[in-house]
Amino acid sequence: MTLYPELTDDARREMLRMMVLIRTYEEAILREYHADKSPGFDIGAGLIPGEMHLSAGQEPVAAGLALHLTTDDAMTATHRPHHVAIAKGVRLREMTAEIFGRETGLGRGRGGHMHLFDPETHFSCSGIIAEGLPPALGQAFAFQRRGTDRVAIAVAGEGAANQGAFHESLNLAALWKLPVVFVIEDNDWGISVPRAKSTSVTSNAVRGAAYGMPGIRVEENSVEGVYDAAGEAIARARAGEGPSLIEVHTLRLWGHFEGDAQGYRTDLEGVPGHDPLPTYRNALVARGVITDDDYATMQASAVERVEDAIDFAKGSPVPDPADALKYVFSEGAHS
Amino acid sequence: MTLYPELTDDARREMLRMMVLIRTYEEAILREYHADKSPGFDIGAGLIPGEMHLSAGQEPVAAGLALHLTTDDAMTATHRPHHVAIAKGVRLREMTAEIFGRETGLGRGRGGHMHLFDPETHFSCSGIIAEGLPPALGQAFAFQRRGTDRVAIAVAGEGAANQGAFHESLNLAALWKLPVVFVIEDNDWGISVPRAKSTSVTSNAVRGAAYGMPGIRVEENSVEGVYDAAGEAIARARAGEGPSLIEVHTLRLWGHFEGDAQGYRTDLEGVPGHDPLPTYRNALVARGVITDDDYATMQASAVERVEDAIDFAKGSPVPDPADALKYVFSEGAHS
Amino acid sequence: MNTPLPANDLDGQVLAIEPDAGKRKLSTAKAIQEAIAQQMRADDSVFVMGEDVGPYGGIFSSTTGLIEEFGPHRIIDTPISETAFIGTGIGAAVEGMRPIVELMFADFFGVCMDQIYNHMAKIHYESGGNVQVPMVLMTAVGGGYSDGAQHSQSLWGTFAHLPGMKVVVPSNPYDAKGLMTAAIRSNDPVVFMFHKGVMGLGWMKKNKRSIDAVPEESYEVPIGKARVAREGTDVTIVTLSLSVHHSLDVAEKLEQEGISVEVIDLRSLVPLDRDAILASVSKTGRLIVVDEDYQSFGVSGEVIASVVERQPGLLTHVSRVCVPDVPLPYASQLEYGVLPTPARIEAAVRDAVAGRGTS
Amino acid sequence: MNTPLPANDLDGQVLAIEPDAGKRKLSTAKAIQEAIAQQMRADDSVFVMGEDVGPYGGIFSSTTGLIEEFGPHRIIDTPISETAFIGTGIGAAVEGMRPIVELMFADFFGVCMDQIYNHMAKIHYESGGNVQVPMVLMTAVGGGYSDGAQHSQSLWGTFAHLPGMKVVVPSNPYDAKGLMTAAIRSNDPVVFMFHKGVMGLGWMKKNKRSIDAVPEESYEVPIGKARVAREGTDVTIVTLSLSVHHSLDVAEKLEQEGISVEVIDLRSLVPLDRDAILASVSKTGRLIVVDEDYQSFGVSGEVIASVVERQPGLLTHVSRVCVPDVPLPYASQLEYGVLPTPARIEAAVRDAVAGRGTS
Ligand SMILES: Cc1ncc(C[n+]2csc(CCOP(=O)(O)OP(=O)(O)O)c2C)c(N)n1
Ligand SMILES: Cc1ncc(C[n+]2csc(CCOP(=O)(O)OP(=O)(O)O)c2C)c(N)n1
Ligand SMILES: [Mg+2]
Ligand SMILES: [Mg+2]
Repeated sequence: MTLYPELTDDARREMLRMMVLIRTYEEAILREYHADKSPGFDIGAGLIPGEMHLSAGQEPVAAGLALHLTTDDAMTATHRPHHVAIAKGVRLREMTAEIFGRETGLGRGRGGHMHLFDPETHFSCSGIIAEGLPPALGQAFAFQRRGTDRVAIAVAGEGAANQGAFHESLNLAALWKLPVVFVIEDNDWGISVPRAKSTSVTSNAVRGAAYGMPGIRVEENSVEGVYDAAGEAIARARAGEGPSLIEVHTLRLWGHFEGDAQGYRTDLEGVPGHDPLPTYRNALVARGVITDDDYATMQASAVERVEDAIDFAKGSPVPDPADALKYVFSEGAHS
Repeated sequence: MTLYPELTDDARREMLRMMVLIRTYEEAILREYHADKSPGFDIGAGLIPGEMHLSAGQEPVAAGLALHLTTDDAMTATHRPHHVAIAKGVRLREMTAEIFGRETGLGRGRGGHMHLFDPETHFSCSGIIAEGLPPALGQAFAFQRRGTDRVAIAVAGEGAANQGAFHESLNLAALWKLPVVFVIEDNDWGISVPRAKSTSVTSNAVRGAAYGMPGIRVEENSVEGVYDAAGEAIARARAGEGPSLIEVHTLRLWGHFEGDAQGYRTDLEGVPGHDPLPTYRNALVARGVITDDDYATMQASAVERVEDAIDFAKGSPVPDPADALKYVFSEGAHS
Repeated sequence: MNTPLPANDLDGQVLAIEPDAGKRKLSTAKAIQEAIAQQMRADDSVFVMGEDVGPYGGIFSSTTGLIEEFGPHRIIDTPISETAFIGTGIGAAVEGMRPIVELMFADFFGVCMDQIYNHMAKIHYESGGNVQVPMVLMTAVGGGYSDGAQHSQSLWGTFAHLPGMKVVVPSNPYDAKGLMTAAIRSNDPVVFMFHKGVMGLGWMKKNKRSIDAVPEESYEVPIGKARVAREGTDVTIVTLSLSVHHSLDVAEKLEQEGISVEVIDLRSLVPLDRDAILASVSKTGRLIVVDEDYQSFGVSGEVIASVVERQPGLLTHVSRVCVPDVPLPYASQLEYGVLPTPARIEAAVRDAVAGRGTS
Repeated sequence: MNTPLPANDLDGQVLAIEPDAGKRKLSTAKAIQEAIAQQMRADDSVFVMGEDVGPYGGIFSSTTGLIEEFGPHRIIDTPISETAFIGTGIGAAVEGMRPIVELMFADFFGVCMDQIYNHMAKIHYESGGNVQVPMVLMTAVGGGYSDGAQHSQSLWGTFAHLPGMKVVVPSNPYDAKGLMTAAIRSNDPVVFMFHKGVMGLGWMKKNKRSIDAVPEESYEVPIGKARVAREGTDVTIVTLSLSVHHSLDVAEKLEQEGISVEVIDLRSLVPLDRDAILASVSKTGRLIVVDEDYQSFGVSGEVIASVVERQPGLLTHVSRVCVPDVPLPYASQLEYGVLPTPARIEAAVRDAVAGRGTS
């Protein structure tokens, strides 16, 4: 994998390509998720059952990080993990099979959409708010102790930044100079609660100072802003200079989870106009970095990869209920 | 109770009197605690069994707060609660009886030294680090909702400021403008761990900014510094302007708990020289605020009150084991 | 591009108040909302606090519509800071208010259990009865819709094991209203655990008993009294929450084969109505415990022990239909392989009457 | 003024290595330290992390002296941030290290349980076995020295109820070393719960078996196998941790009256050695469970249920000597009124052989 320290046009194309891939993926999951839940939405029904938190609108965060990371770096994410998982390089087929609850999935169907674990890319996530952060410290700790320059990225929402685990993690990481980068995705909402009703400051970036850690806020859902901030923070971490905090003002394009009618949402009207995907595409076209044809190619190749993954998942065997107790422990009998 | 907004000489004398009372109390508990634990220290033996965390050296924090508070204000404290309990006006006799595990104690002997609850003075404490803070928010919430100007003081050590509950509490208090004052007693140590090994910043006062809350550090264990800082913060809270954070650089004169040989402690040699009690006494004598005789009177009256409380405790009945299950619930049968 | 959202009623509104034979029927969710609203009208020290309890109305509709009547001052959305806001509930209760605090999923107890079990539950005892904590901690439990290992647990055994809090677990609208009313009025801390599958939500598979007749006036269902949900003579099923319905379904089915099943709905775990359990097995001699919590070190063991420590020779058959000691799997096939399904319950009853051991 | 500190040995040093009849004796604390040191020498991915584990040597001497040999890089003092540092252990374990993380008192689980039960314990399952978490969570339990309701709990039932972690509870130095060695080498998360009263600390009341013969070389005590601590024919006591010693004391005493008591030391709760329990009660027909955790919804119920669900008619007598469902009181008189004391155990055995029910 190429690392792009400078923001070249190649990097820009790569980021757009990543954003397109993610959006294509989320649209496909959206389609599959709802395909067989009617008439009358039944959350437990269909090929993809359960809660579904999609990340459309938050692609800039993922794409801006991706180019700075190698397979050996680690990432922990949240209940809304697809975009950053894709950016981290998690295999689409196995991830999709997990979301479909198949035996070929990352967790053999035991984990599900909020519990994607990929040892190959050191990716994991958790459905408990902010509790994905502490394990990232441990991965960073292992990297540090082994004298490598690997880093761990710990992603959380702005709602998570009011949770105790956030505070403890930032203090410990700063204290031990762990190679961690904390990335807060501020999409303005924690389910139905707007940031102003959850957070006593207007930007979590100011909270970095409470740990003696650089804190930076990337405005306007800017993928290039993320790229720059992440590049610097990751370089810092690799150089042994310790953790950083990056907050990105991003956008939750859809509901908190699928089925969310968003009656509480006051900003809904303006949302489509803020979609970062056409914005960035148009910017790159205008700057001559890509043509409309390039974009169409990106889309086509994304569709191909995504549909391949969906087909793989759908074609995979479902787990055998007789095996439900397998994998509680790695060794020894089930008690 | 008189409130002293201005720092008068009366207030100074009052504060010194409070410091003397607290020190006298802690010395008496120290004496009673060790009286019957030998030969060979047995933590569970004697009239006062269990862990014992004494607050000698931290009197300035308690005394500096006391004069700004009324009975109706609330306070939550930690495993090291005696000094602030006395400052809050908790009845010495019942508190002492609780420490001796007697039926006349604040908690009828069920609670103990880390679990002093006094509804009269709205005082409580908890042995779980930082977990005493959230209930203070609730008391402040009730005061706010009822349209009173009562405040809640939430006390914790500097070690506690790295705990998740600290962060959550400060955010929520700031968000809801609750009339709370957070007081961090920085005595440099969390058991055997020095602040530099637990806290990524040199002063927790800087953490106030992470919540949009004033943060101030009182240096040199100054009781007058505490008085000023607390006066301002409490006035702010009473005026509906929300919470504040005060960190006081204080001193743990003795071990973390009794029986602690403090082998880890690097600063031990300098400790006696930093005792705030002779320091403040000498200052007040030098400034002509008190005479040596005044001080002797303070001591004598403190001894009298304290020994009365100890006598009360020792003369009180021990709880009947047959009643051990009483008070699990206020109503209904024990399940 | 924007999402074509399916028609749905996340707030459960459409289910409410379907008159039937002159009797007003409510979903369990509506019954809970009604209990809360009535107590809030009667006592202005009652308030509700939690994540998404305001305009959203509670993720599982426990507070739908309350903010319209009572405003954001009494129906309070919180940050995602369970330790802080549960602690706030405790402090407010200590000062004489009557908070109802929602922990969105019981699965999240791990981020805030200290406030719950070391503070809410112990302050009364530690204070020698001098300080009361009249607080309700309301929380959603249960699986069956592929929400994975961190959002599908029942965990009532964990709460019931730790002293100082009452634990109620309603299975139907009538009990839910009466138990919530009793919980709010109680001077002790009460953990009120509702299974998502009994709420009567429009967007989740539901059973027919999740919408049922509920009186309009306030009433209490006493905390600590089990209910004989169905009388029978051959086998006793002791159970709670959603599993009550599965057990009743199985009992109805097997009645046609002449197998008579008694179903005991515990309704509360603390206090546990041991007399009711004993009375039933004294008739049947056969005991099956059906429990959606993990099998070992929990409710099922306690129910069984409660009988045999009093009458060791009484039981001729004992078995358990619980979640074996495994995290709740995501894939439906696996999840329904470990949940106490009607099929597993039926098999257990057949084994019981046939005198076969279950494995 | 400074404190005249009493002579004491908080670090337990003076107890170690008292040679006796050619056999080296260690306190349980020393045995644990030795197991950790040996595994740290053998495998440099092993490290220790926790509050006051460094120069202080662990509040209950679980790590005394380790920092001298291994340095602050591998024996790591942490801030008071249990969620963060237990999570750090998890992440390090995921990356192939073998952390031993100390939670100072099990009573503090409420501030960090999410990391423990939703992460440490579930990642292996959720990942379909693809990610291992070879971590030891070491923690102190138990009361008896008036440390009050937040520092005296045993709580092993709470941990054992939640799937995905092994739970070991040694009662003596030999087992402590062997179980700790097995725990460190295990590829699964293991919760290692030591009772303060079995550590052989110089500053706490201790029983004679807390210092005993321990081989110098590394060895494992397999996790999941109970031990017949004493053979007997009249009554079976199933117990664990400090209560093993009380039970043995009672058994020794009653032997002189011709009452023969078998004592089973469970050694681990997960896995639970149900076969060993059954084998013993198959002989005696009488079962007493002695447990310092809360009585209801915990270990005692599980042990009893494990027998009767397999052989309902086997037991002629069943009773429990546990902490009734009450927070641990501070005053000694009250605390010893609720702890499973030798006196209560003795009374229970007498009742059992006399065929009397206990109340
Ligand atoms: C400890 C905990 N509390 C509450 C929840 C329920 N919950 C799931 S997502 C969510 C909102 C999260 O908001 P944010 O962190 O901003 O992430 P976003 O959903 O916006 O990506 C909440 C409250 C949870 N999963 N864990
Ligand atoms: C959650 C929790 N973790 C650990 C402890 C053990 N403990 C008791 S006091 C203490 C040190 C506290 O340090 P600090 O907050 O600075 O208060 P101080 O003792 O210095 O007054 C620790 C770690 C505890 N009681 N609760
Ligand atoms: Mg958000
Ligand atoms: Mg300190």
